Amino acid sequence: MKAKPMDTLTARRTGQDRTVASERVAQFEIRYTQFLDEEGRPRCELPPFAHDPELLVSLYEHMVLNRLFDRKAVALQRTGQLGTYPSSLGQEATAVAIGAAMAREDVLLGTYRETAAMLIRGVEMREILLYWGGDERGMAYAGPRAPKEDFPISVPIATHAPHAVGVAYAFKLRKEPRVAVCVVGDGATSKGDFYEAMNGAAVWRLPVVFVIVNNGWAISMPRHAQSAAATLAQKAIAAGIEGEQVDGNDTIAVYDAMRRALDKARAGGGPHVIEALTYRLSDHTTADDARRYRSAEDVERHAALDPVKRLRAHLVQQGMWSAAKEEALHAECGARVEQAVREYLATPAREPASMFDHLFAELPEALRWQREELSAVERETNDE
Amino acid sequence: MKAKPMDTLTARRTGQDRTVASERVAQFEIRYTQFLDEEGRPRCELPPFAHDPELLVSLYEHMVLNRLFDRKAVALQRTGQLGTYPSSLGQEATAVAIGAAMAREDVLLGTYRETAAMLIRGVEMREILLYWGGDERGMAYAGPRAPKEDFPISVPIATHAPHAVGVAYAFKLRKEPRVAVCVVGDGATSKGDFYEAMNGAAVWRLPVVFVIVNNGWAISMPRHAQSAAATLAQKAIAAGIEGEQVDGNDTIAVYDAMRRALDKARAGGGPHVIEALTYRLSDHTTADDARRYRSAEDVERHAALDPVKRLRAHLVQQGMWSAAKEEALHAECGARVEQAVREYLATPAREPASMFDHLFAELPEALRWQREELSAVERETNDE
Amino acid sequence: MNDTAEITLVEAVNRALAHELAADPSVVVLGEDVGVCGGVFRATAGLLERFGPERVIDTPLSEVLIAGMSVGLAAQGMRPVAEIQFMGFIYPALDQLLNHASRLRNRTRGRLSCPMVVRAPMGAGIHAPEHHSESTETLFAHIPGLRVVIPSSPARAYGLLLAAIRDPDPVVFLEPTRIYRLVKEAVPDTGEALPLDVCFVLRSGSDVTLVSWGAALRETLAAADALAAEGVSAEVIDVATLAPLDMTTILESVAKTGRCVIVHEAARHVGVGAEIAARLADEGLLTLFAPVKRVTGYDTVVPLAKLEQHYMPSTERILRAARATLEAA
Amino acid sequence: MNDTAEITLVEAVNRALAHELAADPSVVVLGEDVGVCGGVFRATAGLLERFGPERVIDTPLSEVLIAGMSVGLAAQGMRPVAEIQFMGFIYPALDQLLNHASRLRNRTRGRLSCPMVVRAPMGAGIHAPEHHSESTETLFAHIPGLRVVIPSSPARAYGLLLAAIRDPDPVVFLEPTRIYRLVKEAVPDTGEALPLDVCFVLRSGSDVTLVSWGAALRETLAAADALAAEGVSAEVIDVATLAPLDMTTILESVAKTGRCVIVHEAARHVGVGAEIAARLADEGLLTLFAPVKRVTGYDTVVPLAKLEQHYMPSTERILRAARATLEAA
Ligand SMILES: Cc1ncc(C[n+]2csc(CCOP(=O)(O)OP(=O)(O)O)c2C)c(N)n1
Ligand SMILES: Cc1ncc(C[n+]2csc(CCOP(=O)(O)OP(=O)(O)O)c2C)c(N)n1
Ligand SMILES: [Mg+2]
Ligand SMILES: [Mg+2]
Repeated sequence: MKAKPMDTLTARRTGQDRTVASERVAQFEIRYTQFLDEEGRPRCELPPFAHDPELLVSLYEHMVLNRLFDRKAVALQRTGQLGTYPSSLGQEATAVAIGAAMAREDVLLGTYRETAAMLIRGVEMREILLYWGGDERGMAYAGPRAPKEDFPISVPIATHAPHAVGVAYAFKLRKEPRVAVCVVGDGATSKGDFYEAMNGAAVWRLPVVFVIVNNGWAISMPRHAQSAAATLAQKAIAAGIEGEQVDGNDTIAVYDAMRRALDKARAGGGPHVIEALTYRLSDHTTADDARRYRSAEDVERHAALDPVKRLRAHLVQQGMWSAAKEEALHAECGARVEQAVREYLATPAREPASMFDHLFAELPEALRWQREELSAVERETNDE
Repeated sequence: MKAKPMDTLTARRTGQDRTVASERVAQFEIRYTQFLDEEGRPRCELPPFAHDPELLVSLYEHMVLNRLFDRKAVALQRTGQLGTYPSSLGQEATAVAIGAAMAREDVLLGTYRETAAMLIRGVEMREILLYWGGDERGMAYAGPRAPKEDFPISVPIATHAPHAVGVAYAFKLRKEPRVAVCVVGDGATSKGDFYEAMNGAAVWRLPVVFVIVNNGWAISMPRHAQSAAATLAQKAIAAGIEGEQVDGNDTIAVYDAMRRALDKARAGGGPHVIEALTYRLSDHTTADDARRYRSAEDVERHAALDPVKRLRAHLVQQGMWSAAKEEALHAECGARVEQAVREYLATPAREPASMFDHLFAELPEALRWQREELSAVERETNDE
Repeated sequence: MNDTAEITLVEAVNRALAHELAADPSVVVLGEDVGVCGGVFRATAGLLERFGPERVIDTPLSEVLIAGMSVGLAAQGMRPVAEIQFMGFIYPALDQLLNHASRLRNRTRGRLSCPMVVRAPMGAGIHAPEHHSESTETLFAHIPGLRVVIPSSPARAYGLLLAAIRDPDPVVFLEPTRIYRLVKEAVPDTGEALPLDVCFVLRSGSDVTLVSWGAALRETLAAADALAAEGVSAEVIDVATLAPLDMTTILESVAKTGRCVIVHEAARHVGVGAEIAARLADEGLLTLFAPVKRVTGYDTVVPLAKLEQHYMPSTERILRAARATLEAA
Repeated sequence: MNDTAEITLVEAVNRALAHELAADPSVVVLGEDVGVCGGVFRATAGLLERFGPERVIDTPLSEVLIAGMSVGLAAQGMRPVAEIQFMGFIYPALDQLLNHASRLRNRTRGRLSCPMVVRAPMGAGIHAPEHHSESTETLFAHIPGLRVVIPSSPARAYGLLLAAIRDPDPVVFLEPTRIYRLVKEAVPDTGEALPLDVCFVLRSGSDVTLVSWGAALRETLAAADALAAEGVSAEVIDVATLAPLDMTTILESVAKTGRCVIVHEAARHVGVGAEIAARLADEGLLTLFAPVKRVTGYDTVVPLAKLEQHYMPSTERILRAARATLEAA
């Protein structure tokens, strides 16, 4: 008996002819969908919803609102009135379509760049400003139209993906026709959390729609360096889920994919993965300087694919929009943003001791002295 | 401007006709390879290495050795001479082919069930017994043929997968033609660690061969409940890696796939995923009772596919093997196992204070008193 | 199960789980091998049969998923009780516990909450394989917003687990494997919870206070017995809830005895024993007659089976420490 | 970089990295955005240009991978220096640090070892978003086999990071963001490491010992100044290496002063301060004139920017505590 076959074997060639011995056991494909070309012209018959001017105009209005809000938030940060802020410039089509396609009773679990989706779902601009201004009350969603069950912004990348599985499990257990929509970035797809969540959602055939907002960058990491996978949609295959790509700057394509995925999930068809191809035109956040790692040409090339411009062009072509309407919209949105900023800036400060208020349902006996000490220190400091 | 499009929109249908707007952007397939049928008969032309009696017989011998060792280890556990032990009964083809196909200078990173691969690579039976007997020295790999750079058994599932990426990165950086072979179970494929590792290996095109030993079970979880993916090989697609399935009870098929993958990795072709389909005929470990969760019929059906029997049948058909050789082999292996057991049982106990020996390269000043206290307590206790 | 027959700690865990599953439809149990198999320690045996696979959920081998989906379930008003198969495999779940479970209520100002329990077997002493002998309660006790509970008897396992499941906030519930089957006692299925956030005085005494939790209480109580034989009266406190910590009981005891020995199996450096000693060095300083001693696992990796006994606090070591505090006076 | 010009702490980190990359071909730097971007805090700026993308590695967004591949690299004799972008994102890496990095040498009886460094920015005070203000050094300090180091000045950042990279065992190196750019000093690129495992006495005094580390040393030193103005002489100790802990220096100081205040930004419950106080309650008890005080972050989630200042130990709180120890005498 030989001690180590490996030594003797290393040099030998292996067989090359596998045709007889092997058979195909599984096959997959990823498709990419776009309805509007870069000039806003339909590339084919549009889905029925796209013939509804009220819907299309509403989507457009929210995109513009988000853009103005976003611009204002960056300005507030630059003038020291807001903390670090992540702009979603250029990604409005995807965020708005996600938010608009969802039903009110669905639950959104997103990142820090889904402002537009949050606004459509009823989170207030004032609250979003509060959050980025460094105040936890921003995630309380206290407004009249608030999506009370939506998850707060998830900063630790991809960690909210498994939450979506739990939320959807609860829906399924209670036989509620609701869907958990989990939005992650391209960078997030490299995290095990995202993968474990997809796998779990598929095992139990849960109503989860995973949307990968592929904006080309994870801070300074370009998409191609994040994964050798040709598409991010194919990550779904690992979990046995259907995945697809859409043009994330084509509001109609994203909305269409969302509706199909939501309908499927609501009908018990299980999870779905949508990769929306868009581009982060802004810096990663106001704390970032993207010129360090990408060229102006790259940004310009993508700026030409601006989703707001594209949908506007389409609306104008269809006779659904006009310069007058555009002007009125800007005025209205601008006023709403200004009003929100005023409310934000006028929000009374919180008592420092309130940092203990929601640690537990009731502050345990053992911790009360800490709250008291904090208050005492405050009093002393204020007295001085 | 509408407040909540989602309310008005929920009821509307989305478009169904996607043919025009969508195009295929990626396509994948998974193939399954088997050379020997259940009776050990070639299903097709065998790869060249399979015509080498020396190699085939050596593979067979190691399979038998492992089986005898395994049986003995379980017996030792049952008689209180060994701790919990994970048998690899029924998985010998895969483990032996993995170990045999690797070059000496490659690095193995495996789980607790790759005993056969470890033995071929030069880990001593005595050491493996020491480890399962509760003695860290079992992972010291101190024998003359020891694969000094191989990783120790990894108990926390899938956590060694990222190690393989680091090992392979070092190989690539130093331009060494070596491969890291990472072996995981079917259960392990559900862990984010495995996925992050595959993704990283592919991004840097590293020489890593991932082998998924799909033995049908992760303790009580049957394969189908672990993932909705039709194959585990397709997990590779998520990372942009090629994945394939082989009959894990067909020693020739596993060896062939390993050699192809190793050659490719060594030549700079990057990582590869092999799913070997086999079956855990034993309990999960000696601490488990598999009758709680699977039927005797299921086990029997798979016992009929026994890889040892299959390769023996093939060798006999090819005139490479005989009853006399079989008898001699059993005698030799039995003797070697007995010898190892004697060495194991005769291994002198370690000083308790040695638990501090390899915590750091040198025990920090701050911890010395703890080692002294331990020794003092020992002395006192022994004195009493 | 016979209600008056004596049962083990792991059976008491099972009884508490069954009780809450029956009593509260929002309770679900999830984890690896908890369903069909009934748990590798049988803690969930019979639950699948009684409550069905939708509420007794066998999960893929994914600790991040287990912890993360529990957060999602809890936010939806469910009461997930997740099992992590061994404490050595809980670390992938720590991110979810720290960044989400413990904070969900705070970061949404009470809009969402996270009434989940993560159960895990802990500790050495059962000759288990590598990574199966962890006592890393410090990692969880340090996280604001989490409760950490360790039972030391069947009755406390039952009562505290009920309390943990009913608690409106996340609880890490650690079960010492060494005492899973070591003692039996009658644990009537009354559905009565024990209070969280308080220590239990297991034995009162006047000369020295022995503070411990979990399996180490066995050796601690044995030491108290040995001290009694020497004429020394030891008070024994089971901390039970490690965070938040009931120092009142411990300070009161030490005010009486003037001496304290803290015993835990976890590594010594920044173990929870350090917190107790630190509180004594502050609020209790004037009552101390003698240095506060800690008898703990050493600051090295828990050894495999052959040496694990030498790692864990033994009765002898506890006695040494207790005698040192008595001599100091 | 001009060798004699004064530099910030983050520049000192950069200088140490560059020094070791140049001096030792086995050193590699890896992490998210460390290459082309030069690190979100610019700690790795210019390294890619100098040492190339093979040794200054931009990784996918995968903390488990970053930690795990560092273990693999280290086992192969490389010296990986991994950056985790913020301490709030280090938790997925904890499993690798606890179950592998800290144990690889022990579990192979020295056959393999793990000379890796994990760097991460830590702490509050820079008005950063959620999860960007963590001080959870306890989680790492409690793990046997890990070293935990926190620098408090540019020179110590340089010297300690060199030592960490050269150390044959794993080191968690935490950099307080609040002082990344707050002070400058000349840090000549001598390649001389500072010793690990020892405290640094930053200021000697005779009335009270103030023990701290990282950014909190700023307020601690300010408190020492204020005390000096009141005629109280405070000794200030920078712990620097939190595990293993140099208690000798602290015990000697307290033997002299009889009073001790421990200051850290981390939450109080089972913070590393507890370990120091516990050691004083044992070995130092007889030298104590006054209760050992801890001034720490509170046991709640670090608040967002608006309230973070109220969470962190302030000079006022340190003074309150110090005065309390002085009054007790
Ligand atoms: C687990 C974790 N690691 C690192 C970070 C730091 N970080 C914040 S955003 C970001 C990039 C995220 O990229 P992507 O997922 O593509 O989302 P995008 O910012 O492009 O919307 C990183 C690395 C984090 N928040 N969480
Ligand atoms: C991270 C982790 N979780 C749980 C366990 C407990 N455990 C040990 S083996 C096992 C099943 C592993 O299944 P698989 O990967 O298929 O390997 P097999 O045992 O079948 O060889 C589990 C859950 C573990 N060791 N590590
Ligand atoms: Mg992105
Ligand atoms: Mg398996």
